[in-house]
Amino acid sequence: MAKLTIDGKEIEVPDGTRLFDACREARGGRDLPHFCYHPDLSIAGVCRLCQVEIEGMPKLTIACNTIVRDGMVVHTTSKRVNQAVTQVLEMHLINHPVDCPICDQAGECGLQDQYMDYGLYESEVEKTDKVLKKKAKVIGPHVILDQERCVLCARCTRFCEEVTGTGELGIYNRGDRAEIDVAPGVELDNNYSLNTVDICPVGALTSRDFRFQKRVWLLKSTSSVCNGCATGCNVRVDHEGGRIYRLKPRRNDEVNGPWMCDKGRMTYKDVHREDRLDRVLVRREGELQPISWAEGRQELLGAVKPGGVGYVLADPGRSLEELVLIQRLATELVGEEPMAGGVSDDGHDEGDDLLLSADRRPNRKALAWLDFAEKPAEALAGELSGASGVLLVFGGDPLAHQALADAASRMRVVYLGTHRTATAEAADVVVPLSMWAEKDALWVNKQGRIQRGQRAVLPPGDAREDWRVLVDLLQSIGHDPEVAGLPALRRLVAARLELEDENLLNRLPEGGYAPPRLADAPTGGR
Amino acid sequence: MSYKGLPDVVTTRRRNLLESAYFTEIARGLAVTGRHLIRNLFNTDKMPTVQYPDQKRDYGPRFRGRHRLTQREDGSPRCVACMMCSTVCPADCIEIIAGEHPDPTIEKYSKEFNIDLLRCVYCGLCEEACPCDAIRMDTGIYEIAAETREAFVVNKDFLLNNDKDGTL
Amino acid sequence: MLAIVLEATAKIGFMFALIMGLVPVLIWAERKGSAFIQDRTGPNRAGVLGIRLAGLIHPIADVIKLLAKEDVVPAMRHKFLYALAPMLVMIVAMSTYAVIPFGDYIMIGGEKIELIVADLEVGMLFVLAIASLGTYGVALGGWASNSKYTFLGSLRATASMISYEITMGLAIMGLFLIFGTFRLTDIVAGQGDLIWGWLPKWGIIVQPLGFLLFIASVYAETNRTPFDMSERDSEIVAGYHTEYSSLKFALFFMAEYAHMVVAAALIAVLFFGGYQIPWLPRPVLEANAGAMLTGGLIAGGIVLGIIAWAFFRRARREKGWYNDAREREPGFLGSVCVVLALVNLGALGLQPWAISELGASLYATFAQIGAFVIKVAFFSWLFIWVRWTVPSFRYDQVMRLGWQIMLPAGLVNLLVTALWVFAVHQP
Amino acid sequence: MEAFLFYFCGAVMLLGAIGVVIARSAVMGACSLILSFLGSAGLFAALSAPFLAVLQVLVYAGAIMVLFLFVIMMLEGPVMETETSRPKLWTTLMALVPAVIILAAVAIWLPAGRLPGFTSSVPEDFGQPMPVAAKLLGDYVFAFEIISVVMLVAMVGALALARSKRNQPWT
Repeated sequence: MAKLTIDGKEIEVPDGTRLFDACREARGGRDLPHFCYHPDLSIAGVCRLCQVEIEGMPKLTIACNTIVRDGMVVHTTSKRVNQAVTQVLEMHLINHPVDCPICDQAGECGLQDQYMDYGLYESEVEKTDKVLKKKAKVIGPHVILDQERCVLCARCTRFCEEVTGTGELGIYNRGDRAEIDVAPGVELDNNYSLNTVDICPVGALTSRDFRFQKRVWLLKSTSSVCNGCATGCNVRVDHEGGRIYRLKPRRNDEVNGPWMCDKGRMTYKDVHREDRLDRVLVRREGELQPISWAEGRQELLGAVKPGGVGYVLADPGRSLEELVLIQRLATELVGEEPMAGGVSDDGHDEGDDLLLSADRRPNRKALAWLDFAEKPAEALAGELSGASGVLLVFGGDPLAHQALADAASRMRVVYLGTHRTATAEAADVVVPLSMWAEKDALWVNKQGRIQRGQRAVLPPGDAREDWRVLVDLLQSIGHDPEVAGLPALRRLVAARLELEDENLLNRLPEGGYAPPRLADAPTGGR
Repeated sequence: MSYKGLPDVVTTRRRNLLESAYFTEIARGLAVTGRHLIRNLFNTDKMPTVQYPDQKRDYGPRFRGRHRLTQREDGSPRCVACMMCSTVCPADCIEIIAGEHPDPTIEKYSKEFNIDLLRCVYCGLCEEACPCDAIRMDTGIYEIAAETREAFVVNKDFLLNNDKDGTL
Repeated sequence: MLAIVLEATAKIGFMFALIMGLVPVLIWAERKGSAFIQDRTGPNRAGVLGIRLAGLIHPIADVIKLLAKEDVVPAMRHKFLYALAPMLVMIVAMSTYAVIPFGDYIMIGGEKIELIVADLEVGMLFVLAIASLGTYGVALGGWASNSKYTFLGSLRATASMISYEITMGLAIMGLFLIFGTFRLTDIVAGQGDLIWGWLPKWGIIVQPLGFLLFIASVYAETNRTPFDMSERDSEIVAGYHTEYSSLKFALFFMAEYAHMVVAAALIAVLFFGGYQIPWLPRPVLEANAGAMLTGGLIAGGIVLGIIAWAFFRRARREKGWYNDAREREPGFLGSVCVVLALVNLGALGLQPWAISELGASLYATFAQIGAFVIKVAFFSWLFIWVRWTVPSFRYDQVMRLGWQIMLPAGLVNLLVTALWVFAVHQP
Repeated sequence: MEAFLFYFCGAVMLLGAIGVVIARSAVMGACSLILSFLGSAGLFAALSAPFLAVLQVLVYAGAIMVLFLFVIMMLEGPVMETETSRPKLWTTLMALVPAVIILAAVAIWLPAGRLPGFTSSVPEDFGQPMPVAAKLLGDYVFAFEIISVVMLVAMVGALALARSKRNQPWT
């Protein structure tokens, strides 16, 4: 342990701590001004903003590249430091364009923040004297580059070197001609390219997808969990006026660190896709006709009755609570056998060894915990051909498999889903469900970690919280689970998973919780 | 603390018998109102009332009237869709949809720029917030009329080509 | 029989015309008067071919509007009472006039016709009885609308009417003692006398306290400011007639002004000598009819001429203000005044100074009717004047004033008057 | 004329009386009672007693019933015709039987030939202010004053009863 004094405050930190982190601790969580320092990247020390005054040293030192020493006396806000930071900042700003009104970074820009803290001087550089560089250069499928705005902190190049190992970006030229760019013929097209946008402290790298869509200060953030694959990256849903504009990673060192893949970032588009179901549809004269919720509910309750239902099919894309309720409903309706947790052939794609998992369903682990077996399409087709009555499908798109569609063609299909899939087209009653960003739900990632996603936006049209629909169904067949709200529901789930504390799921820690008892349960699917 | 030498506690005088009998006081009140009546009866022209549609008051150059969008020298709108005005607007009456301009030197521009004149409170904060001097309220138009609520939502074309007429 | 019917019809017609003619004028006076009192211009827009008569066209426009408007009724009303209430109010307002003498008598074909619809022996009591029924229109209307505002309004109206009816009765009781009758014609006739040869024996002279109590309680009975708590806009929207619209509302609205007219007539009749012109009793009028008529015609002509001149001056000044038909108005009105002045002066050619005896009698009658109308108009205006001068009382202040001050004062007044009458008339 | 007035006012009175009994809402009942009072006032007027007629309207219809209505409206509030149960047969009978008996008694004991086309035989000064005053303040002054005192006592008592329930100080 090292004892040191920062700004007159004595703190004790472990040996080997960076002075930058020690300063943050001493300053009550407030970072030193910085551009290049990033805890998950190597130290570059190029921005020279985090300079501090250490007593006994003749010159100012950058805190990010200094390891604490016992007895250090550090000043971070002395006049000398402030003057130095201001001058360095002025250097950074010499060629920086006054683009803030049209810059997407405005509002979450390091340069703006630093300027408000240390700048506020009258610029001595004429606008016409600034070195002009390339603006709005498309360098990849997701990223657009503005070289003028770059402060050459080299975060992005380090990211491409150290995290993805692809090394597309580099710094070319020298002096005030130096600029970030890709080599000729190279594109920044790895699956993690948008992370460079996240870590870029200024508006040099911006997202093509989010470009000009919304000013960031208008966005509201909700923490949630990415549903793109079984990894379950922690995300921040940025939304406004009932519309999601982007997903950003939320740091969780147990799961995704500070990163997130580009594929996962684009999953929000499914929420606002054109073919979202928002009304109850009923097949009349061969066509799916929209009807009111009240009528649709009667239709649904009328179809789902013990004896009337021949088979129940769930999907690992549903939340943990829903799977628990679906399983319970299926047991009451059809007994133990004629049900499946999903089609085990679905939801697999290529993964990589960083974050993207080959298993593209967010909740397959939960199926395994619940002994809610998935079955291959052929086996299911065989079982379905033996069943009769109503085929109840919760989510997914099982009837995209021709064999299953053929087998189900004799049955009355009741589909509760989110999009107009092949299953919806084949169904007789279609009930809209809400998607992950539209509900408060629990997800079990491939590590067996239960994570909570909160509701960011409202579901479209008549769609509503899915567990309420399921509870309604259970009540209508006379098996009231007696859950009036989310806390009771979470207690029900905890009881089903035989967790030690029934309220554990109501007090889930920020980073989620992996129940040790269930850690060794086999992963579902292949 | 006393304000400008005024006493903190205002003491009220008890009414004397004549005053609390009301009738003399009412008569005095009648005299006051009657004086106004007679004076105005014989000086109808000196009344401060402005006969509005026939006469109009002159407003100062800083009067905030209906908005307009200014243009660059080449006639293109100055607005760069930075949303400062819509952010600062207390009535939330400005809706801007930004887009990529075909001209690379302009980069960002407002594809749509709608102002709901019914919601606008004419506070002028949008003028102050605008970094490009793109929105101004110097048209001096304050008579704004339309047949439907929808017509009060004016678009970019309207705001750029502001004629001096209140009808929408 | 036919003569009786004709006579009654004519009298009723006159009274009806007087009231219904005064109502729009009062509405106009209320608006224009309040505007001038508050340094505003008031209504001046509605006009027919540019003739606006300083806003007098507005009541006509209002009537057309109210007639043409949709009658919006609350769904949960008491259907029968809701429809009955405005009628009741109007009936009460109109029937009080039956016992008010508007003139002395008129000689037609040797017949002496009393100028009163029904000369009841208990005339004043009849007025009180009918006025007390007026409460029902207000109370039931407010209750039947099934709205909290109207209900509060009707409760307040009922309370104030109960409270002030007693004071009103007590206030005029002294008058009855002095004149020894309930009959309004006798009271008016009695006020033609002079005390000590120079002071008119008007009600206000012999009963000053009674007059103050009466005028205050009459204001309360008619729900006018400062006693307008049953329709106070700032507290209970419009009080008992909040839920009324169209013609039903018009009935309430007109009844308020009709009430005002009857109250003004009562004040005139009871305390200001009714049709009596002070110091000019009927014989004097008849004897000097010729001279007075001639003087009146000449004076009228001169006054009309001055008014015409004022109009023409205004027409010159207003030129180019509006650029439409309104600019022709002062000129037109000036021309009308000129014509009237010429008619006045031309009537001198009929030798009014040599008027016949019958003509003198008729002249006296019409002069007295004119005096009555002028008095009624003045006290109607006083209602308006007071409304725009005095702020309203609070509900509890109204109740306290009624029960704790005015009622005892009325009792004392009655006692003193009774003692005085006893002392004077006891042999 | 006289007979017409009598029958008309009688009909109005009866109509009002029936209304009082059968009205669903108390307010309508009170209104019917007022109608009945107006009918009786008309009867007085037909008997050349305008003073009594006016007093009838002034005191009963104008003052007392306004108070009644005031209280009813306060208690009932602004509510509309509430559903009430239909009267049972035996309650109807209990009302009808005495009514029929009384009617029959009147019909039997009423001297035949008196009613239609009757002639008035009231004294000339019936119901005039003077004789009424003479009776009230002369012959029966003691009873009149005693009744006033009794009513005053009743009023104070009612006030006291109403107050004591709320446990509020006198104001």
